[in-house]
Amino acid sequence: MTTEPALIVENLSLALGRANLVDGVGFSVAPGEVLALVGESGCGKSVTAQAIMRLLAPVIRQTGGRVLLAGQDITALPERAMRALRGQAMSMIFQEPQAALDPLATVGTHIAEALRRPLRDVRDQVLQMLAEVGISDPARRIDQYPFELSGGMCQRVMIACALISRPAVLLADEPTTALDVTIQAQILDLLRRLAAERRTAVVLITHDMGVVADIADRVAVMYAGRIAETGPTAQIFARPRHPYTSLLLASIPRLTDAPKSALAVIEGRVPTPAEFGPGCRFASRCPLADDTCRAATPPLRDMGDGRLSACFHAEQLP
Amino acid sequence: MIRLLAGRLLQAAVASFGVLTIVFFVMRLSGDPTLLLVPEGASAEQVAQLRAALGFDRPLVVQYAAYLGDLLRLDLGESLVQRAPVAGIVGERIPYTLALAGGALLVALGIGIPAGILMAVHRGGLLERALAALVLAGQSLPTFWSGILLILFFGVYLGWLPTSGADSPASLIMPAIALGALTMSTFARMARISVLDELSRDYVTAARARGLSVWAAVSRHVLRNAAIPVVTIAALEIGNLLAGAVIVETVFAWPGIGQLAIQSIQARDFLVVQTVVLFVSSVYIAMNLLADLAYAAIDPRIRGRS
Amino acid sequence: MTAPVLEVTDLAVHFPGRTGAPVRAVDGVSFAVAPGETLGLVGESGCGKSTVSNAVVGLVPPTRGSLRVMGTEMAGATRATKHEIRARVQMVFQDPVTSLNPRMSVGAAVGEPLLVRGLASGAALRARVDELLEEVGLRPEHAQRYPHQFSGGQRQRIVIARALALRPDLLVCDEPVSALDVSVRAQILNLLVELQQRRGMASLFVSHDLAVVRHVCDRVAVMYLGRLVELAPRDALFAAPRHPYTRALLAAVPEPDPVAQRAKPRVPLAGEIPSPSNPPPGCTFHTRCPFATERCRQEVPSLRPLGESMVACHHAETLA
Amino acid sequence: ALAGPALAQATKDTLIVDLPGDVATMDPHVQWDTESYSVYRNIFDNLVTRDTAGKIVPQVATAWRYTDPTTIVFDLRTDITFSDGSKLTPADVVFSIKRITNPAFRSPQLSQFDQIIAADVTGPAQVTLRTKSPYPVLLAQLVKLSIVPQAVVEKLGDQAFNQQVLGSGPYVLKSWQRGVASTLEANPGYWRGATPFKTVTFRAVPDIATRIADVRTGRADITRGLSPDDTAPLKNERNLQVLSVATERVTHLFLNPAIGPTRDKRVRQAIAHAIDRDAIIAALMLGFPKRADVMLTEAAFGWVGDVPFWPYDPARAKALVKEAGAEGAEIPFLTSPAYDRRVNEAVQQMLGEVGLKVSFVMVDQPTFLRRRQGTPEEALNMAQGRWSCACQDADGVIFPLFRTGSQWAKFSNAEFDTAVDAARVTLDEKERLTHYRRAFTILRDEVAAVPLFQDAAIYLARRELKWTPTPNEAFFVFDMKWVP
Amino acid sequence: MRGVSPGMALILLLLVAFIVAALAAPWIAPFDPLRQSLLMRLRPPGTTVAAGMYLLGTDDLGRDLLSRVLHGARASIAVAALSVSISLAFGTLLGLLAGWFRGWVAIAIMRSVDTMLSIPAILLAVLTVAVLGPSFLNLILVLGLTRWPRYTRVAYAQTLQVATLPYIRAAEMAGAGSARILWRHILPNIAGPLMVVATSEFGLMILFEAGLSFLGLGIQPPYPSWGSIMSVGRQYVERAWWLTVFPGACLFVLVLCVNLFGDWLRDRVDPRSQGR
Ligand SMILES: Nc1ncnc2c1ncn2[C@@H]1O[C@H](COP(=O)(O)OP(=O)(O)OP(=O)(O)O)[C@@H](O)[C@H]1O
Ligand SMILES: Nc1ncnc2c1ncn2[C@@H]1O[C@H](COP(=O)(O)OP(=O)(O)OP(=O)(O)O)[C@@H](O)[C@H]1O
Ligand SMILES: [Mg+2]
Ligand SMILES: [Mg+2]
Repeated sequence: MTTEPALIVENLSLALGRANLVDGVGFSVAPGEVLALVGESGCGKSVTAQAIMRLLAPVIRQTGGRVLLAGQDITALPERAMRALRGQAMSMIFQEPQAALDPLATVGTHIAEALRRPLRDVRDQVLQMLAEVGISDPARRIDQYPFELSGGMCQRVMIACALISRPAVLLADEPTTALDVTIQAQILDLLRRLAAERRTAVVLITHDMGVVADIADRVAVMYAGRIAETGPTAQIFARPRHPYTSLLLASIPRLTDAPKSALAVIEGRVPTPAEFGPGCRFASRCPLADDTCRAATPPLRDMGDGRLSACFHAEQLP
Repeated sequence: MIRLLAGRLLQAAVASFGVLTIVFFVMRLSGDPTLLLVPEGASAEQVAQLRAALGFDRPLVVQYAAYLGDLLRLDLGESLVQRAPVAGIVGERIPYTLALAGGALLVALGIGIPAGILMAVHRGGLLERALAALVLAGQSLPTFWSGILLILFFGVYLGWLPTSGADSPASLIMPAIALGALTMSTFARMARISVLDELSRDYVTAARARGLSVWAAVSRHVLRNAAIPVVTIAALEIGNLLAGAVIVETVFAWPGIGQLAIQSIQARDFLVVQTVVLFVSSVYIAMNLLADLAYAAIDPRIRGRS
Repeated sequence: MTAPVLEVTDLAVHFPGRTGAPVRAVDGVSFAVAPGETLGLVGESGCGKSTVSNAVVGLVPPTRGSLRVMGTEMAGATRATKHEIRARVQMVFQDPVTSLNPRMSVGAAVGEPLLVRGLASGAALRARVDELLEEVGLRPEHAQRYPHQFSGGQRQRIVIARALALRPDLLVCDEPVSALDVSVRAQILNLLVELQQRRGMASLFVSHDLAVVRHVCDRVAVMYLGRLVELAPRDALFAAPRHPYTRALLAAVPEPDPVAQRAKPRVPLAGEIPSPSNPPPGCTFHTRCPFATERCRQEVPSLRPLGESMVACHHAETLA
Repeated sequence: ALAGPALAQATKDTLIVDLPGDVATMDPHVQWDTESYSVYRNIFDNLVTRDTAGKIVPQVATAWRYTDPTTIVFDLRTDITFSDGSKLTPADVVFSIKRITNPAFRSPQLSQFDQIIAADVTGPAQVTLRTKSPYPVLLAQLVKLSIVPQAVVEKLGDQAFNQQVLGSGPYVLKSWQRGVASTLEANPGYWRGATPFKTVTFRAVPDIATRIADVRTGRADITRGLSPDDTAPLKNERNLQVLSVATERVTHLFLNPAIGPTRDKRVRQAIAHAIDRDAIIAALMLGFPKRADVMLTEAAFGWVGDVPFWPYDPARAKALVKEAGAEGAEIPFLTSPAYDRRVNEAVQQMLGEVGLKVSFVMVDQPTFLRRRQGTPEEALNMAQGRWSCACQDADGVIFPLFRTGSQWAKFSNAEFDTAVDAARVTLDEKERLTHYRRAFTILRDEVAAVPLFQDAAIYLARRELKWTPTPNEAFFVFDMKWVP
Repeated sequence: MRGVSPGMALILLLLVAFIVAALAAPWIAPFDPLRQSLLMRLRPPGTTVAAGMYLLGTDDLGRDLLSRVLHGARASIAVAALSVSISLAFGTLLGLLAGWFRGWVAIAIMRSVDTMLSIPAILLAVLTVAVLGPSFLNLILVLGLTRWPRYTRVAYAQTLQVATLPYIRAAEMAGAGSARILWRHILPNIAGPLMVVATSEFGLMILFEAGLSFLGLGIQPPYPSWGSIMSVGRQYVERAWWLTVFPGACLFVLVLCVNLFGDWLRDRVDPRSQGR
């Protein structure tokens, strides 16, 4: 891809008190591209997204790195300028669509708010957007409240909110986790279509490798606040270059496996930020770990084929 | 909605009836007022004679039945002490009581709610602590003391405000502050908690992600959502503001029903006490009904359920 | 074959609805679970899976229909019988966080069924608790700890240990892994499969994840809006889904394999799931079904055998 | 809206009085609590009244004479009109008496007048009353009988009359806001002459601290109910004056000779010796009240100055307690918030020092009255009392308090009974006095009660108000003057 | 979450200090709090006599104020603690029963809650004191028996919520009876919010006792409580400021601490305010 990335995150570090929640995370997304950020619960996916939006909880500090939006460094932008970007140049959608909508405000109010105009001025535009995200009977839905809509519809409304100002970047934090598979398929289709048609750069946060396989162009796998491995989707699935990725893929039951066969297991559990040591954070659970892994942080290394891996033993993997 | 209201009214009737019954019997247990009504030297026969004339020699159940009978005929009876219809005696106090309760509520809401919101939005900051101290101070001084300090300071030393009575709007200021202070902290805490609660919800982050400032998110989304618990508390507190204002009314010579109730309890003027309690519990119930209506006005989810 | 452990016939559970119309959470469901067998129950959110499992363990009273556990009819059974039967059927819940009393030590939680039923106490109880903990892969010293000191996967193990304490004949698992992290899921699934095999215990396994159901179940029942739409042996179901809904469901599950996933036929379902308090007439699926005809809009299809499967679709033959 | 001191200059039209409570009834034949009394007596005239010295003097009646010991004839003034212009006639007087003595009217004051068995108009300006038996206190009681206009009462009915009373007194009721204030206006044609203030407002202000603040800021001109301690910080205020008068009340300690340790006369005597009344008066009461030796004040008929009470002598008290074997005896003390807590506590300490343990049983006033008049067990061993019959006669005090068979009496002494009975049925003042001296001596010797002091009524007023308060706690605005 | 901020530590320290002072009053008070000296009435703080110094001055019967304030802490804290305990126990029990059994039990209990709540607490207290008389025990009973509805409401709402949780259903399946479920499973898990109510009620009860003292119905003389010292001292606000200022300050600080403690507790126990 030759176009300039819409979003670049460089070396982002976040801390809660003395604990490093996120440590040197970096990635970039091109317009029209879908980047999946995967990782287990608590690995720092959401805080990364919040840091990009500069909506971190006050207790969490950004301790390093920068965020470039269309080449512009927004890390030190004043809050007022930042507000002008949010919802305009970059938008965000959330995991629980019902919870992310104000229960006391109508669908139309929400969407108009993203345009910063009263609903009556922009009603037509909103109706059009609702139709675009696949809501049937928009004229009726526009004045309904979130409780009158199903989860899938709420998520469409969130997407409408996020996309009505045609942002260059969309951050989607587990947008389908709370939805049923059939609805999830609809929403993923919608995202895919919108990314392609509008050239929106999408950062899709998920923990579902199936979703990644379905929609992502590239993947960044996170583990305990760090990037374990990044690369094009097909290659990551075909030949993981980090033991965590490969174990993760092996532990998922597939429709092609033998039923009741033993699944691969990642022993132990994710360390909490307080437990982070000096070495590789996966070392305690890694079958390949040795003393080097426990002593030093493996850097993200270029694996050649457009991939980066943070494992000393990347080459040992089959 | 109609069914809900009807149900609430029925429950209200039951609660009122309960209140009346409790108060009727507790009052009667405390002894009848005959001895208070005779001169100190009256003889036993004279006392017995008056007691019989007042009907206190009848069995309690008979008196209770008679009272309920009168009540059904909407007859609240005549005060033993004042020899005047109870409805009038209590009725004359009600405007004062409402004025005081209203003033106190104004103070409580006017200071408490903004303070609560500020405390929530500035959580952990210096402002929160300063406001918390102010708000809690309102709840940590006995009214009978803060009342006299207010009178001495604003009334006697500065001469700004009338020291007692209920004859001008200025008279209302000090009692409303003294009474409102207590409730103010309740509102501030409640507002703080519910705003905090709402602030932690996703829709606030979502609103900010759409480019709203914190205050815009608060004013456009949070406040309405946070209103419901506050409305509930307001409804609960009003009952206390009405007749719980005994001490404030006494200190500031405010002729409300709280004072009337206490004086009537002390004089064993049964019917007056019963009527005051009936009034307060009706208002309490009415307020709760209003709160239910307010929920519906605020919350489309409840409205939609009709 | 031996008598089924669980036999559900025409089970219906209706809840009083807010608007007056009852919520038909479950509406005429029949199935049986044979000893040692694992029956999977899949379907989308709100289709009544949890309600079925709650009815099976006696947590919600059925509105209609019969429930036989180990041959004993539950409807109209005496208190004592119910108390007895309840010991035979135990349950594992979805969320390991809320399944454990945060103020009760793990040992106390696991031992509670034994203690309150007077089956063990004192040292015997402690020994039994240790045994149970070991059986699910925890260490005896964990008994003194409290739930918050464990990770999600470990908590789910504790929940399973508690469910096993009474040596039930049937284990009902209501989405036992959907609240767990991907990497932990495998541990619990392996444990459940191992326990099934080791103990020969029957189970009813509720999930919305078809891959998981395929992994652990012998037969699968598919529910839609309170009704069974298909009931088939695992391989038959996955190889040849008979009901259009089953097909759509299989198509919608994203496979963790970009090549296969992107090659998959898409069976897009339009629209949203209707509300169980106001189900559509005829086949409840007709509002989203790409094959729906006039008949589907009027006539309720009954569950009928088709090959190895049971299916409730008027057009099952033509689709096959 | 501020009634600042500036307004109080020059001619003073309006007098504002802060009372602790509101008028209970305006109808003078119903309630007679101090508040109601303070207000309505300015609206009505009475048959007879008392001058500032306490002597019973004519008001509506010009003269009276006994025709026999149970019959008394009153000559009435003929120049009195009610404020509606109608004449006050003998029929109105008779009507007033019959009204208050009619049992169906249920007047709380009935027992003060129920000795009167007949009242008749016996001339154009004359009425005649007859009593059951010779009744020496009759005149003292009649001081409290207000004359109401028969025609008006009959026209309005009792309930309406209570709302819009009308009398022949110096003031006319202008408005009455229940629980708040009542306002009186001068009666222009008042027969005794011009009234000092055009308007008088009585406000209900329950809290004494607030009432004081009101007078200090000029919001009120006079108030009552101060305790001696309240007066201390006011000494230096140039605009204010403290007025006080010894009332007809004797604050005393009732001792119950019927039960418990106080059954023993030595214990009662020990109590009498143990209490340092002078210390209480000087230290606690700042010298306001006067010491009382008998259960009556100088303001009342029947008072004798030659029956001294037991002196303060703690050593003797201790010895007596020991003698009676009552060391450490528990003495339950019945009290209510109406009685001065500090006096009770001081007594408790003083008795503690001689080996008697006083424990308070606090109840509210109605319960206090019920128990005090109940069985000896209910009345407990001790209680404070501040008796007033408002008749200024020994008969109204020691008869109900100590005469066998009276509700209040737990004391029973045949000799005492004979004395007070005899004093009750003769009109001869000398003879009555002899009987009362005897009675007081018995009370003292038997220690039926410990008289502490003669209560002081303390008023706070603006400096310009000239007024002499009276022992019967009457509040006649007519007797006041504003001298800037 | 274990961390306690320095501010909170100070508050906890003060609370402990109050309790210790109250418990140790008989030993640390310099004088007998009941011992009068009519000649030493209303002496300012620092007055020295042969027996020692009246550090905080004397009251209107010449009693040492410091000793009375210390002993008053006992009464005030005891009244609050005991009445809160009674209403907490009673109210919680009813709330648990209503929330667990629902149906007519809940209707009966919650209607009586409504009934009680619609009578202003102070009127009810005055009425009850009128019947029973204002002894220490009755005072506690009155406060305890008029304030329970607040706990019942909270316990009821919480029980309804907790009763739907899977671990309660698990206990049912284990065969546990209602009593065991209520006692072992529900009560410990609704204790947090109840404690929050209890702390705010604790402060209120201290004030309530003071208010009743003002009406002459509080702790009875000669025994001191802060409220009774203050309601007496109120008469001397200008002449002997120390009579109200010292107990008032104690009361203020204690109630403030208790309330701050309650707010802190609320922020800790309320699962909603714990970051997710
Ligand atoms: N507001 C906050 N206060 C304190 N800690 C927080 C806060 N938000 C996040 N954290 C911590 O930061 C870490 C990363 O959290 P984050 O929400 O980014 O995880 P995630 O990868 O999005 O997980 P999930 O899949 O569960 O959403 C976690 O350890 C979490 O506990
Ligand atoms: N106690 C209840 N009262 C009223 N309605 C209920 C109750 N429990 C469940 N329902 C309704 O019954 C229907 C079926 O619910 P159920 O929980 O069985 O679905 P489910 O298939 O388990 O869904 P999920 O996958 O979300 O767990 C839903 O519409 C639900 O709202
Ligand atoms: Mg997240
Ligand atoms: Mg479920």
